Amino acid sequence: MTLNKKYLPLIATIVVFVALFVIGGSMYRNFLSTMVLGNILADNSFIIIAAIGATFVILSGGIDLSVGSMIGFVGVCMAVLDSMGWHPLATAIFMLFFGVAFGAAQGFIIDFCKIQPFIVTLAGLFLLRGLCFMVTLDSVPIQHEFVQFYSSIKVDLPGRGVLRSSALVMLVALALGIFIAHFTRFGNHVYAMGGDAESARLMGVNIRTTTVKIYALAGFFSALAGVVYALYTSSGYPLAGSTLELTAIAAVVLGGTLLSGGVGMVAGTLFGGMILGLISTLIIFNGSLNSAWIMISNGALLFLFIVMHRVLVGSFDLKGGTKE
Amino acid sequence: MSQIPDINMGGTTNWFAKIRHSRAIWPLMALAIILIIDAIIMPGFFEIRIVEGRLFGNVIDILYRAVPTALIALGMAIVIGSRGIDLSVGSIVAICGAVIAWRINAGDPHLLVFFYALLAGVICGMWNGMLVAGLGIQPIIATLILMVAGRGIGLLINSLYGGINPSFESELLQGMSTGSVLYIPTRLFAAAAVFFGLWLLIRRTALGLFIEAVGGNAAASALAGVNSRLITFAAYVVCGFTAAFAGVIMTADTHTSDPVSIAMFSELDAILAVVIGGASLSGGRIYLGMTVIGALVIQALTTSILISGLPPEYNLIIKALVVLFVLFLQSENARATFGLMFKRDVK
Amino acid sequence: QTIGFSQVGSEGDWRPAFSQNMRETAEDYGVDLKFANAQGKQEEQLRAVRAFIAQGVDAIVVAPVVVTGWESVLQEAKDAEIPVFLVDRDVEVSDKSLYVTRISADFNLEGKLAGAWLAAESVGTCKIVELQGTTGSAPAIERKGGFEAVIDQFPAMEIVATQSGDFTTEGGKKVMEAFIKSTNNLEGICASFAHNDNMQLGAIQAMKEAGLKPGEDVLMVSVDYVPAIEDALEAGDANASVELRSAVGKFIYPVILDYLEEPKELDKWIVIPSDLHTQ
Amino acid sequence: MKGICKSFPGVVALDNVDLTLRPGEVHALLGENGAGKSTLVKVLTGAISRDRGDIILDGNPVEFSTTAEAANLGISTVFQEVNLVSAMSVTKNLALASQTGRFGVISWKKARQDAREKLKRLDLDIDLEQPVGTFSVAIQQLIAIASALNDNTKVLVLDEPTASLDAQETRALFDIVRELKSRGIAVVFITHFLEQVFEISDRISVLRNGQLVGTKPIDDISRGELISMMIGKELGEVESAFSRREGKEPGAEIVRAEGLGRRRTLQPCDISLHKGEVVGLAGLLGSGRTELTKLIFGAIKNDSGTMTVNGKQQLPNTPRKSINTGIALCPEDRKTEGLVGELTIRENIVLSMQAKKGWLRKVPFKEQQKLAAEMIKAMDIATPDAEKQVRQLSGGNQQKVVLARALASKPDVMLLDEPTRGIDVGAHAEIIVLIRKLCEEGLALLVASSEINEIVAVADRVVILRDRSKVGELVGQDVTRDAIIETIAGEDVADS
Ligand SMILES: Nc1ncnc2c1ncn2[C@@H]1O[C@H](COP(=O)(O)OP(=O)(O)OP(=O)(O)O)[C@@H](O)[C@H]1O
Ligand SMILES: Nc1ncnc2c1ncn2[C@@H]1O[C@H](COP(=O)(O)OP(=O)(O)OP(=O)(O)O)[C@@H](O)[C@H]1O
Ligand SMILES: [Mg+2]
Ligand SMILES: [Mg+2]
Repeated sequence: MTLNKKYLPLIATIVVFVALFVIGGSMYRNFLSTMVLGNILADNSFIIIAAIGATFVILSGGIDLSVGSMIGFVGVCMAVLDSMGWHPLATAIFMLFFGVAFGAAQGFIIDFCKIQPFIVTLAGLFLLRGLCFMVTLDSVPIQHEFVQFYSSIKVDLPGRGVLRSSALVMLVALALGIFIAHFTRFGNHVYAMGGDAESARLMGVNIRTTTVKIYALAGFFSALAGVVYALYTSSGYPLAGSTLELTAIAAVVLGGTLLSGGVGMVAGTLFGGMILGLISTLIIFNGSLNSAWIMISNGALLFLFIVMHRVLVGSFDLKGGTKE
Repeated sequence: MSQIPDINMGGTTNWFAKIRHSRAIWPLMALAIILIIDAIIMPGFFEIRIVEGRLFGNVIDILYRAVPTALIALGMAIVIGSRGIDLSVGSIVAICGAVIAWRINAGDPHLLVFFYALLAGVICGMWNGMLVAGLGIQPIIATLILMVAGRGIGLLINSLYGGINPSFESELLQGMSTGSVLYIPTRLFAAAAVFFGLWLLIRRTALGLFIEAVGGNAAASALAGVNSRLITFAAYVVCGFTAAFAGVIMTADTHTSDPVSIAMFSELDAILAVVIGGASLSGGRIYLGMTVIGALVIQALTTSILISGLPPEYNLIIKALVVLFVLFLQSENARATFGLMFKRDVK
Repeated sequence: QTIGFSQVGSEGDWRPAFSQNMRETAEDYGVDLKFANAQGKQEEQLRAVRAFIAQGVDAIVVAPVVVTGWESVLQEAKDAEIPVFLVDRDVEVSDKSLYVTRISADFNLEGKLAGAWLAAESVGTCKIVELQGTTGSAPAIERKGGFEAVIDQFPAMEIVATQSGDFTTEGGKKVMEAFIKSTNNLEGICASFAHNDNMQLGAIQAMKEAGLKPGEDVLMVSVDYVPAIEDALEAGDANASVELRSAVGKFIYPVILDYLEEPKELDKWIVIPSDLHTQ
Repeated sequence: MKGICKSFPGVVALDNVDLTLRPGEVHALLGENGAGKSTLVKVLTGAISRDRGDIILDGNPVEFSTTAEAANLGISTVFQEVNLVSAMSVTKNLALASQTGRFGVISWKKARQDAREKLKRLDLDIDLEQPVGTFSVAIQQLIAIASALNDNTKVLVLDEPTASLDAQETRALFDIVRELKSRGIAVVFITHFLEQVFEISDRISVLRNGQLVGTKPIDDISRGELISMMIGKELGEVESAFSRREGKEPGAEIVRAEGLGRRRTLQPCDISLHKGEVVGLAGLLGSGRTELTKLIFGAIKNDSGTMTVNGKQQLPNTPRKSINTGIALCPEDRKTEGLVGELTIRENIVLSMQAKKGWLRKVPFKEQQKLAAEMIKAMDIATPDAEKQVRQLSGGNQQKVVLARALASKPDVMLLDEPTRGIDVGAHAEIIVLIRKLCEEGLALLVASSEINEIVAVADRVVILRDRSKVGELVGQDVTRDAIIETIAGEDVADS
């Protein structure tokens, strides 16, 4: 078999996604449609964008928990600055810079103080969420007409489906992420750091700058996710995006990236995120479950997916030759 | 990344130097600073009285409220030592709460219900352990499943007999949670018993060594003859047990089963406690005593925020800043740079 | 008729009762209810509404997590010619025709009712401790707003301590414990106002454990009127609770079914009355 | 380098060391395990910071804080523990060190080309897209060398590059070193093989306990003098340890494997181990020695064959069962398979023995300390105390801890995979003496080694592998260097 082993988890993820989609289609009317596909892409766009950033962090062996709070904070800033007369695009750019700076600061603390990423970014989570409350306690609408313009951008899909602007931004971000991960020296350094930080250092990777860059990049993507979320809901809400960091991490891991670092692909994250969306959509289409069963089926479907994924990867592995 | 410690251990003969180099100093110092600030903003902070047959005061409160966090954190410390993590502890608490309300309302003997709850936690731990050790699923994701589903299971148990957040009355369980013996809150005794039991389990048997070895290098441990799967499994079971114990105390506290909101974000506090206690999330070390200190730091912080009179909007910012401060204290590099407290002596 | 219902979540005592009532009464009205639980997240709710649209339901009922952010998805529903009804919280949209009507109680009024009761009971002189709901959530903000609007009229009424108890019993208990310490056993405190009953129930426990007598030493007023607070009122542990009805299916379904039968302009807000219950 | 000092907690690793390198020389750096060689080169190449001292390059004092900066200034290094990212492909590893590409963009086509060229210089033709971890340690070593070399290299530091190379590969490496030398590059060469020192180096420096004992031109020193410089005393027995010893009759058979094998890993082969007998396992790199030891140990599941231990059928087995039945393995790769770096020396030593006892019957702390102290003494592990983290030990001392752990579990059968990799002459001799002693005590030993001399010195019987299958077995008088080489080479030699 000529197939490179590193693509296996990705392929398995895609296979499972398609399988779930088709199974859902056989169970519910209107499920297997471009409309649902378009919805999944749009409704998960910010999760996937944030998850792309998280992919880099996780590939490097770290973790970023500040994602959800960043989304909330960017949102309230967009909204409040909007009410002060800023153009949404200007705020967006400003917030992207903020995201980069905040991420870089986290990266610096992680490397310089040798504090574990989990904890530094957990403090980041608390801090940003706290700042949200400082900015406003209310949910604030963004009223600039740019928002209407933004949500009017659509690409029609065959059938009733559409690719909304959020989905388009997400696809661009995805392309950017794939490029950075696989076609730049930085991307290579990220993989090396995650694979074996000590070796990477001895081979000439500057761990400090790389760490700072990784978290800055993650900050950029989560700020972008925040911008997309704010435009998507045309508002800022101080509680927006809470616990979204776990969803993002789950998307990354379901996409085949190992939390221990060094192994995985950005493209997988797209499908990881879409699978999470698919699970939710399936449950909503069912609609007959009460709250208890909704939570349980969420967990059960997650479990089902993980097991299917493992079985697929496992069975391929046997054909693929010697196991590690 | 190998971090090369720069401290000079040359003359550790006097006790002062010993304390300075002990890892316990920094969390303890953080705790002391928080308490001192409290005493400044609130005169009479350290006052302790006897009310309704038990000690009553802020310091007692911190100990009292820290018990559930500390219990969960102890289990978490063990899982983290095996290079894992358990996000499902909050859900385990919720499930135990539902089990308690259900069985007590069904009229079972209360002592038996107590064991049912612990059993439920152990089963949850076994499920997590099976996913991680048996199927080889990454711990965050494996325990995420129960985290997502667990509160639903709690709701389901509640709905078995038509209760929405049912309440219950149990002298035994409530006594254990909110009662007191010899003026001292009973839950402190319970927590001490669990702590001591865990300490025996971890340090008086070889389990601790095995967990640390598996957490440090699973492949090497397996080649050295350690049954690394079973050990990993055991770590999750222990964690399920302590979470269940915390669940009993938390549920009995309000004598209501409220699966959706009980112990929200307790996993984060528990992990934080473990890390403040000096352990690394990449596994290999278990510090039980330090974890308890970590839990006390967190609870002291929470209590101070509550009594500070600041509006709740500030809670998270203060928490973030204090956490960062504690971590800076622990970081060699940061200390050296900011010249905090002690100058390093150059020989 | 198929109706999609997107609920906020299942926190506290009140909301699950609300969901359960919606599901149970659906049968009485011959409605096929598609129930979605957003677990407190707006993104989940938007997903649910879109899924309902894709599924082609006849009408959509939303209990919004937040007031903002509904413009585009409601537009999509309108384009698909599916009428949208709001229950519970409000939405802020520039074009009011995006939804048919809102059928709900008034949080702000609830706060006002609580405030008015307290003002009458304490004859306008009262130091109050407040247990807030989840920071930033709509009921917390509005109930606080309504309550403050009333007590601001009375110079001798003031809130001396306020903290978030996250709408939970556990949270209410912890916060009240801290208040007891920081105010020296609630010295001089005349009332405790909680944004929901669950927190108040926690507060009652904390006060009892500290040897205080809730309902006597301190006036206890809260919102929701869940069964547990009924018991507390009976026992004299609580003094007043503003009812937020959970059995609202009988108000909601007829409106929707009538509208589906024969679409017509409706008032933008059909208020479900809130009653004040006292001991 | 002048007056370099470096201390770690509890040890002064370098104490005022001076070292001068001249262009176009091969400078051998020698010393016992833990003498400070690796630390010195790490300081020289910016991997760790020094406490004091200056580094002067071409007359100017230089400062750098990372290996990348050092490499830019012309100081390149291959560190002792092979330092590559094993999950990444060869190309990607090599691209880490190179600075090609505009705006940080990498052209993989070009990177592949560069990689191929770099490897060609070392006569290495391998699949560039395979993860490095799938190659043997030797290949990895060569890849690391390839990645260290760049165009402006003035100083190349090789920390024990030959520890896991066979004779042929070593020769190829030396050709490369000579070529570099002719280009005016100064090569620092660390090794424990004295023949290699005499073969390639121009000058030598000897370190002992962190201090420089002396620097001498190679021609002014004899082998004996060199050894005594290193260990600080005369040692005739070091030499004698390597002479062949006549074996006595082997005892009863303990392990017997028939047709043991696994698809794609090892062709089925037979092997038996007897009490009081040392069996050598010889072969080229990749011939399957490691696999054979692991199959016997149960670390790799076999898919064919049977095995009996003490006459009892024992299959399929796991490492744990093997240890319980008295088989111990010292794995080849101590970093990933051997040691738990976070744990202390004591804990590592106790681990196997404790695993055998089970988790309930904990070895009392006092006993652990006693055992660790005994082992440290017996194996002469250089450490201030038993509570030092294993990852802070020098390479050779780590190897000794691996051996100590296996011994602590009181095995009847020891499987040693490259037991002397990275061990200094003194300790090398000690380990050989130890192996013989164990053998006399009635243990059955299987020693896989790339060093044929070593095998000849210890083995009563030699099993020879080629291309993942057993090609021969030599017993008693027949065990000679030439016979082994001949069997290893097989028809290849006959053909040429
Ligand atoms: N990170 C560290 N922390 C503490 N001590 C260390 C550290 N690294 C090295 N040492 C100590 O410094 C001393 C010198 O070690 P070094 O690795 O330089 O030895 P070496 O001469 O290369 O030995 P070998 O031949 O075994 O590789 C040893 O005693 C070792 O234990
Ligand atoms: N020349 C080579 N080219 C490519 N791959 C090789 C080469 N030599 C060895 N390998 C790979 O290295 C791996 C390790 O081989 P193995 O462990 O069996 O070697 P060994 O005989 O134990 O030698 P040693 O223990 O000295 O490394 C094998 O999987 C093989 O694919
Ligand atoms: Mg060395
Ligand atoms: Mg080998």
